[in-house]
Amino acid sequence: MSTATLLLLTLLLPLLGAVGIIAAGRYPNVREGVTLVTASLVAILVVIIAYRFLGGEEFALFVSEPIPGIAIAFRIEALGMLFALVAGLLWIVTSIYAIGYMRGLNEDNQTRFFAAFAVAISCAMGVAFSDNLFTLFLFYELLTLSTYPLVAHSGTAEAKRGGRIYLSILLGTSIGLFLLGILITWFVAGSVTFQDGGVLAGKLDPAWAGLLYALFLFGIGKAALMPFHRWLPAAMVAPTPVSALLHAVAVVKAGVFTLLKVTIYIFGGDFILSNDVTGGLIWVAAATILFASLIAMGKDNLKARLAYSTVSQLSYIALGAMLATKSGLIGASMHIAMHAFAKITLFFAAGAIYVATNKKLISELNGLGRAMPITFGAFLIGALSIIGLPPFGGMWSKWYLGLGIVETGQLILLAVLMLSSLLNVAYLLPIPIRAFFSKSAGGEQYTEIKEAPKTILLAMIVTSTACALLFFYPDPFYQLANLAAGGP
Amino acid sequence: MIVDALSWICLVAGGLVGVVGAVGIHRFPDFYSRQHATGTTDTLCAILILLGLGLQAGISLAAFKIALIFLFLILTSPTATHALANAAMHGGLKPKTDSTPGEGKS
Amino acid sequence: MLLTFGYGVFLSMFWLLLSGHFEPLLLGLGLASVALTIFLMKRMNILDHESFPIHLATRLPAFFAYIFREIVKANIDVIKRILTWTGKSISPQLVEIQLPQKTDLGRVIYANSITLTPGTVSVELTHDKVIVHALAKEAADDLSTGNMAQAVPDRVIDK
Amino acid sequence: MIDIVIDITLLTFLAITAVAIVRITNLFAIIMLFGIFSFLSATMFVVMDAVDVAFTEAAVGAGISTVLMLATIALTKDQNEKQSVGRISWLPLAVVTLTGTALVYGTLDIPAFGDPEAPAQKHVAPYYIERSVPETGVPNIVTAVLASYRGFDTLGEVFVIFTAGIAVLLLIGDKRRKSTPGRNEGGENDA
Amino acid sequence: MQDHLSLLLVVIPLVAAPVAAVLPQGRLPWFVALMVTSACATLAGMQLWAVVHDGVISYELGGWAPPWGIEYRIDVVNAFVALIVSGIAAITLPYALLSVEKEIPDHQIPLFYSAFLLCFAGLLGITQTGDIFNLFVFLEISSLSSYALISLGRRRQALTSAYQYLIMGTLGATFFLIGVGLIYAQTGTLNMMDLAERLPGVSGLKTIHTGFAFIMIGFALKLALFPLHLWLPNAYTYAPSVITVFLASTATKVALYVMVRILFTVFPNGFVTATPAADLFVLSGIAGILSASVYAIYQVDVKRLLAYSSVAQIGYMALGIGFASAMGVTAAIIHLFNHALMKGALFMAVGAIIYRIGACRMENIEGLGRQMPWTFGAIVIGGLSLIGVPGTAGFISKWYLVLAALEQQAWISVVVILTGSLLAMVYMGKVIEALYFKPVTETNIVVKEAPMLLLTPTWILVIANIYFGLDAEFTVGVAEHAARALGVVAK
Amino acid sequence: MYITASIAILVTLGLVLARALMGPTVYDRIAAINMFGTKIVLLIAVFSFLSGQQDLLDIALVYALINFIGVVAVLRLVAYGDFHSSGEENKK
Amino acid sequence: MTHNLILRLVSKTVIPLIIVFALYVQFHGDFGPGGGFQAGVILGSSIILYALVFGLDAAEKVFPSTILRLLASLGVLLYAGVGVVTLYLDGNYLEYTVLADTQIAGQHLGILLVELGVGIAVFAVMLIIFFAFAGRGRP
Amino acid sequence: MDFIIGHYNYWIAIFLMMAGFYTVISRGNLVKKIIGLNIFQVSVFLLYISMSTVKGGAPPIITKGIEIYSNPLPHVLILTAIVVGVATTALGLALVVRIKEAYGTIEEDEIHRQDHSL
Repeated sequence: MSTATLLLLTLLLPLLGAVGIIAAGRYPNVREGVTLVTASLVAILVVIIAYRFLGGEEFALFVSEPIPGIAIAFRIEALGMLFALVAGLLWIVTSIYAIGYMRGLNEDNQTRFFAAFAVAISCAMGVAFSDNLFTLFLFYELLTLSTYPLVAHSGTAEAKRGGRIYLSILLGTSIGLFLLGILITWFVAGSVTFQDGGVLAGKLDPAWAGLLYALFLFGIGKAALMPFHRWLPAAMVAPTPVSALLHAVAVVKAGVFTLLKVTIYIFGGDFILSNDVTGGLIWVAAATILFASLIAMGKDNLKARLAYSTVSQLSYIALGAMLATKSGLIGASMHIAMHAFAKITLFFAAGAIYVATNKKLISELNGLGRAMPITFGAFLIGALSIIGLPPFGGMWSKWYLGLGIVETGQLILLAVLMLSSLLNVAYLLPIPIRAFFSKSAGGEQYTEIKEAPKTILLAMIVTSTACALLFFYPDPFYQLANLAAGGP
Repeated sequence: MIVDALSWICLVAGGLVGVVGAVGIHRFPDFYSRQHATGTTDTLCAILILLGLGLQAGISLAAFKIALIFLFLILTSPTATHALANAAMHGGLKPKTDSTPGEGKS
Repeated sequence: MLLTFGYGVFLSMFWLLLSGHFEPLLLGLGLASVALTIFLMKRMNILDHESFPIHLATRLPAFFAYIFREIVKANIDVIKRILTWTGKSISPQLVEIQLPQKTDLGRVIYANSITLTPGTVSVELTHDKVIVHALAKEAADDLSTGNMAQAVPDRVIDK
Repeated sequence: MIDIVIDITLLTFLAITAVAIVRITNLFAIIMLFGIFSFLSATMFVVMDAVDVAFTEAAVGAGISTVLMLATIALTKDQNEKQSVGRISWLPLAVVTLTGTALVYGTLDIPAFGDPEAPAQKHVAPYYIERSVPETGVPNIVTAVLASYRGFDTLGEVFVIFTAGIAVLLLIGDKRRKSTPGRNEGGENDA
Repeated sequence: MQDHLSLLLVVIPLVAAPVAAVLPQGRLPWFVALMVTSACATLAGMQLWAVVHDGVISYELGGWAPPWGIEYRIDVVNAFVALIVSGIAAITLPYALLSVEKEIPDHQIPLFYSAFLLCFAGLLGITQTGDIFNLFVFLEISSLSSYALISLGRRRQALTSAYQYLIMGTLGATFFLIGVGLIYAQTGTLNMMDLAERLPGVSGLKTIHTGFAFIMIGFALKLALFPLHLWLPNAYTYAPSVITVFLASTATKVALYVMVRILFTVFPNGFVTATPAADLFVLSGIAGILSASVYAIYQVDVKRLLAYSSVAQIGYMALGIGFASAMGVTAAIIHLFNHALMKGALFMAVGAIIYRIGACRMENIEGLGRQMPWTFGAIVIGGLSLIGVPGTAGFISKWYLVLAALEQQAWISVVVILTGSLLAMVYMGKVIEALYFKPVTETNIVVKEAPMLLLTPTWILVIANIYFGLDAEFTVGVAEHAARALGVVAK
Repeated sequence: MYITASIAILVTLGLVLARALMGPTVYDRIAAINMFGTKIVLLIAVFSFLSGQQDLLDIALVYALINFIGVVAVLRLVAYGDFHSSGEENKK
Repeated sequence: MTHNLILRLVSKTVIPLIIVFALYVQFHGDFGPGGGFQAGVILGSSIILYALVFGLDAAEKVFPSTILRLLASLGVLLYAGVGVVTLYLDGNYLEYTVLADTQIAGQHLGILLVELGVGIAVFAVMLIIFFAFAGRGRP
Repeated sequence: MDFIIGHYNYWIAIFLMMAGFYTVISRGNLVKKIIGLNIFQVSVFLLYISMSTVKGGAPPIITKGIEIYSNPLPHVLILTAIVVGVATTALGLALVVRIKEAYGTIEEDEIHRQDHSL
C-alpha cells in the first residue's frame, strides 16, 4: 500500500468505525465487535506505519488548500509518529477496558459513547500527522468537540457543568489565543507549515517571539498549563475510560504534542535557545508542576488527585519543550509516551475500583487491596512509573529532562524536578499503601467485593506490563524522540 | 381696459371678502354661526376671484378651466357646508340659539 | 339610450374643452375615454336625469343670475355683521321650512341655495322639509316667505 | 418678489402646522392638519415650479393618505394620543437637534435657492431640457424623463405601489375581521 | 440573451410577481417562484462568469446613455452579491413549500409568493443598478415587501416587529434620500460612475460630508449596524421561517454591499479614511460584536438568539470595511458570503424545528436533537461555522478578518474578533445543550424528523458551509477580485 | 392686481389656519380645512395668472376635487364612524 | 350618507366629470402636468367618492376585488411588457425607439403605453387599498 | 441677508423634517408616528424641489418663448418618492389596524406592557 493510502486509512478508519458503531447501535455485541476490530486495525496500521517510517519512508498527503498558501495536508515526522503510536496502541486497550466498564455500570447512550470515542481517535491521528499549524488546529478543535459528548456523557447537571468548563476553556484558549498565535505566525512568516528549524527563526524580534510563544503556551489549553488547567479536573465527571482517554491518550497529549511541535517546527529549538525566547515562561511550567502536585495532595477524590497529577506531569513536557535543548526535547517527547502508559494504568485502576466497589474517595479505600490485588498492583506499578523509579518507563523521560536542565545549567529547575518527584511519592504511594496495609474504618473485610470484570483487568495488566517493558525497551520511542529532537 | 379694471375690482373685492370671512370665523361665537361666515364668504370670494381671472383669460381654454373650477366650487362648497352642519347636528353639537334679537351671546 | 348618447356628446365636449388638442390620436383617446366613462357610469348606476339635468338648461341662466344676486346680498349681510361685530349683531335660530319641490334634484338645489343665501345654512334635508340655521331672525323670516322657492327651477320636472 | 413673499409665508405656515401636529394629541385634528400640511407643501411645489409634483402631492398626500389615515382611526377608534402633551422626550430631542444641526451644516455650502449656476442645474439637467423634445417629442420634460430617460425608475415606482397593494391585501385583505383564537399561541409572555 | 443577462435577472422576478399574485391557490404560485429563482440563480452564475472573464458589464436601460439614462453596471462585486442573493433564494424555495403551507393561510399563499418575488427582485435591483436613485426605488420595493412578509409571522409580535422595522426602515431610506439629494445638489448627477468622477472635485464641501453621513446612517439602519440594529432581532424572531431564512442571508448582505459600493467606488479613494467614518465603522463593529453576542447568550428563543448573532456578524463585516484596506474589504466580502451560508443553514434548521413543534424557545426544544438528528446536525455544523471552527466557512472569514486587523495593527479588533467567536461558542453551546443534553420532554417524544423537503435545502447549505471551509479558493478569489474592482487601495 | 389678491388670500389662509389650530370642536377644524382648501385653490388659480402658467389651473382643479373628497370622507367618518356601513340604519 | 340627498346628487353629477378629467390627465401628461400616476389616483378618488356616498358595497359591486387584482397585475405587466417587447425588437429594455419607424413615434407610443400601465396599476392598487381599509371590521 | 434668503427654504425644510423626525421617534401613538414619517418625507421632498428651482425659471414644460426652466430631474425623483411615501403609509396604517386588532391598543407603551418585550 502506498504511504499516502496508509496515512489516509489511519485517519479514516476510526471514522468508518464510528459510522459502523452507529449503524450497529442496536446490537451491543456487534457494536463492540466493530469497536474492537477497528481499534485493532488502527493499532496494526500505526505499527506498520511506524515500522516503515523508521525504515526511512516519507508519508505525506495533501487534501486541499482552503486559503491560498494554507493547506490541509499531512506529513508524518518523528514526533507525530510517536504520538500516533501511543494513541493507536492505547486505543485498543482503552476500548477493551471501556467495554467492561460500560457494561459493568450499565451506562446509557453507549453507542454515542463509542462512536464519539472513535471520532476522537481519528482527530488525535489528524493532530499527530498534520503537516502545518492549520491542519493541526483543525483537528485540535475537532478533538475538543468530539470529546465533549464524552465528558458530558452522563447528562447530569454536574456532568454538563464539567462539559461546559471543558468546552469553554479549551475552545476559548484555542480560539482566543492559539488561533491568534497561528495568525500572527502566518502574518509574520507567511507560512504555517512545520519545518525543521522553525519557520519563525530570524523573522521575528526575540522580544515579540517570547510573547508569541506565550500565546501558544497558554493558547494550547489542552496542555493544561496553569491557569488554564481547570478543565482537566472538571472533566473528571466523565466515565473513567473517558478520563483515561483525556488524560492519558488523546486530549492532553495532543496538547503537549502541539506545544512540542510548535516549539520544534515553528520556533525551532535553536532559535529559542539562542534568543532565550522562553526564559520567563519556563517558570510557569515549573510553578505548574509544583502547585498541581500540592493541590493533588489535598484531593481526596481519587480521580481528582489523578487529574492534578496529570496537570503536573504535563508541565514536565512543557518544561522540556521550553528548555529546547536536545535532551530536554527528547525527555519531553518520551514523557508523552511514558506518562501515557503510566497514567492510563492509574485511571484504569481507579475505574476498576469504582466499578467494583462504587467508591470514589481515597479515604474509603483502606483495606481494599486484599480484595482487589490485581487492581492495586497495577496502580502501584503506574504510580512508580510516574514517580520515575526504575524499573519502569517513567524513569527515562525524567532522566532526559534532568539532563536537559543540566545542559542549560538552570539548577533551580533541577530542584523543582526533584521536589516534584518527592511530591509524586507523597500523593501517589499512600493510595496502594492504604489499600494493602490499612484496615478499613469499620473493620470490614470486604469479602463481598471482587475484582472488576475481566476485560478491565486485562486492560490494566496490559498497560502496567507495558510500563515495565518500556523501561527495558524504550527503543522505538527513544528513536522517535531522538529524531524529533533533531538527533541522528 | 375696462376688462382689466373690472377684473381688478373683482380680484380685490374677492380678496377682501375672503379676509373678512376669515375674520368672521374668529369673531363668531359658535360653530354654526361660523358656518355662515365660511359658507357664504367662501363662495363669493371664489366667484369674484375666478371671475376676475376669467375676465383676464378671455375666451380660451384657461377660461373654460376657470369655469370648471368655479362650477366645482359652487357645487361642492355649499354641499360641504351643509353636510358639515348636518354632521355636526347628528354629532350632537347644539347650536347656540335665541329667538329674540340682541341677545346673541347667551 | 338617448340620454346616454346625449351624455356622451356632453362628455365629449367636456373632453375637447379640457384637452384643446385636436390630433387624431388624442381625439381617439378622448372618444375611448368618454366611452369608458359612460360604461363606468352605467356600472355605477348613476346615469340618469338627476346627474345630467339637461332639461333644466334653459332655466339655468336666470336661476344663476338670481342666485348670484342672493349670494352677494348674503355676503354683504354677513360681512356687515362680521365687521360690526360687538357680540350682539347676530341671533342664531333654527327654523323648519316645508319644501315645495317634489323631486330630489329640486330639493337639493333649493337646499344649496339656502346655504348660499343670506345668513342661512341648511342643516338637515328630509323628504318634505329642510331645517335651517339662520344667523338672524330677519333671514329666517325672509326664507319663510318662499321667494326663493319660487325661483328654484322645478316645474320642468314636475311637468 | 411676490414669489418670495408667497414662498416665505407658505413655509412659515408649514412650520406652524408642523409644530401644531407635534403638539396636538387629538388624532383627528392631527390628520386634518396633515391634510393642510400636504396642501401647503403642494402649493409650495407649485410656487417652486414643480407642477407635476404638486399635482401628485395634492392627490396623494391630501387625498389618499388622509383618507387612509381617517379610515385607520375609524378602525382603531382611538382618537386621542395617550402620551401627555407637555412631556418632552429629551433623548429624541437631542437626536433630532443633532441631525438638524448636521443638515444645516450641510446646507452652508449649498448654492443659494434658485441659483442658476448651481452644479445641479449644470450637468445632467440641461441635457434633458435641450434634448427632450428632439429626442422624445414630449414637451413636458418631467414626463419625458419619467417615462423614458428614467423609465426604469418609474417601472420600479409602479412596482412599489403594486407591492403596497399586495402588502395591504396580505395584511387586511380579508373581508371580515379574523377571529382565530389560536393566533397568539405562546405570545403573551414573550421575553 | 447574453446582452440582456443582467437586466433579465431583475426583470424576470419582477414580472413574475404580478403573475403569481393572480394565480389560483395551490402550489402553482410556489412553482412559478421556484422556476423564477432557479432561473435567476443560473443567470447570476452566468453573469458572474461573464464579468470575471470579460470585465465590467454596462447595460443602458431604455437605450439612454448614462448619466442621462439609468445604467446597470456589473462588476465582480455586484455579480457576486447577486449570485448570493439568487442562490439563497433558489435554495430557500424548495424549503418554502411545506413551511409556508404550514405557516401561512391558504388563500394568502399566491400573495405571499408574489411579495416574496418582489422582495427578491428588489434586492437584485439594488445589487445590479449603477444609479443611486434607482437603488432607492428598488430598496423600497424590497423593504415594503419584507415588511409585509415579516408581519405574516404567526405570533402577534410579528405585527409590532414589522411596524418597528417599517419605521426604522423608512427612516433609513429617507436619510438615504436626503444624502442623495445633498450630493446631487453639488454634483448634478445620480449615476455612480459619474459621481465617482465628479466627487473628487467637490469632496471638501460640507454638503458632501453631510450627504455622505446621511447615506451612511441610512444604510446603517437598513444594515442593522450597531447601535441601529434594534429592529432586527424582533423582525427575524417573529417572521415566518422562510422569510427569516431569506432575509437573514440576503437583505443585510445587500445593504452591506451598497455601503461598500458607496464608500469605495462612489466616493473617492481616501475619502473614507479622511473622515471619521472608517473609525466609526470599526467602533460600531467592535461594540456590535461584543454587545450583540452577549445579548444572544441571554436569549431564550433560538430564532432571537440567532438574530442577535446576526447583528454581531454584521459587526464583523463592519470591522472589515472600517479597516478600509484591500484585505479588510476582502474579509468583509468573504464574510458576507459565508455568513449567508451559515445563517441560512441555521435558520432553516430552526425553521424545521418550528415546522414540527411550532416554537423554538429553549424549553420547547429540549431533547429534540435525538428526535431530529439531521436537523440537529445542521445546527451543530452551522454553529461551528458561526464560531469559526476550522474546516467550516466561518473560519475562513475569521482568518481573513484577523489578518486584516493584524495588517492594521488593530490589536483591539483582533481581540474582539476572537472574543466574538468565544461568545458565539457560548450561545451556540446553549442551543446544542438544550437540543441534545436535556432529556426529551414528554411533548417532544413523539416528534419526528423534519420532512426531506425541508432537510435537503438545509443540508445543501450545511455542506456548502463545509465545502467553502475546506476550499475557499472560489470565495477568496472572487472577494479579492471584488476588492480590486471596488478600487480599494491600502492605506 | 394678482399680487393684491394673492396677499389677501395669504392673509385669509393665515386666519383660517389659526382657526384650524384652535378648534375648538372637530367641526370647526373641518370647516376651517374646507375653507383652507378652497383658498388654496384660489391661490393657485391666481398664481397661475401671476406667473403666466395656465397649466396650473389643472392643478387647482385637482385641489378642488381632492378637497371635496377629503371633506366628504371626514364627514362620513364623523357621521358614521366608519367607511363601510351604508348608513340606511341612521336614517331619520 | 346615502340618505344625504345633496351629497348624492352632487356626487352623481361630479363623478363622471372627475372620470373624464382623470382620463384627460392620463393622456395629456405629455403636454402638461399629469400622467399615469396622477390619473390613476384621481380616477381612484372618484370611485372612492362613489364608495363614500353610495356605500362601499355598491362600489365593490362596480369593481369586485378579483377584477381589481387583475387590473393591478395587468397595469404593471403592461409597463414591464413594453420593455419585453422592446427586447424582442432588438432594443434595450424600455428602449421605445424601436417600437415604431421613427424615434419620435416610437418614444411617443412607448410613453403612452407605459403611462397607461401606470394609470391602470395605480388606480387598481389605490382602490384595493381603500377597499381593504374601508371594508375592515365589516360585520 | 442674501445668504439667509437663499437658504431659508432649506432651513425651513430641515426644520420640518426634524419636526417629523421628532414625532416619529418620540411619540408613542402608532398612527402619529406614521404621520410624523409622512411629514418627514414631505419635507425631504421640499428640500429636493428647493434644489431644483431656478430663479426666473418656468415649470419644465417646453413652451415657446421660455428659455429658463427649472431642473426637471428632482421633480421626477420626487414623483417617485411620493409614490413610495404613500405606499409606505398605506402599509404602515394597515399594520396599525392589525396591531389594534391584536392588542386592542395603538399606544406603544401599552403594547410593550402586553408583551414585556420589544
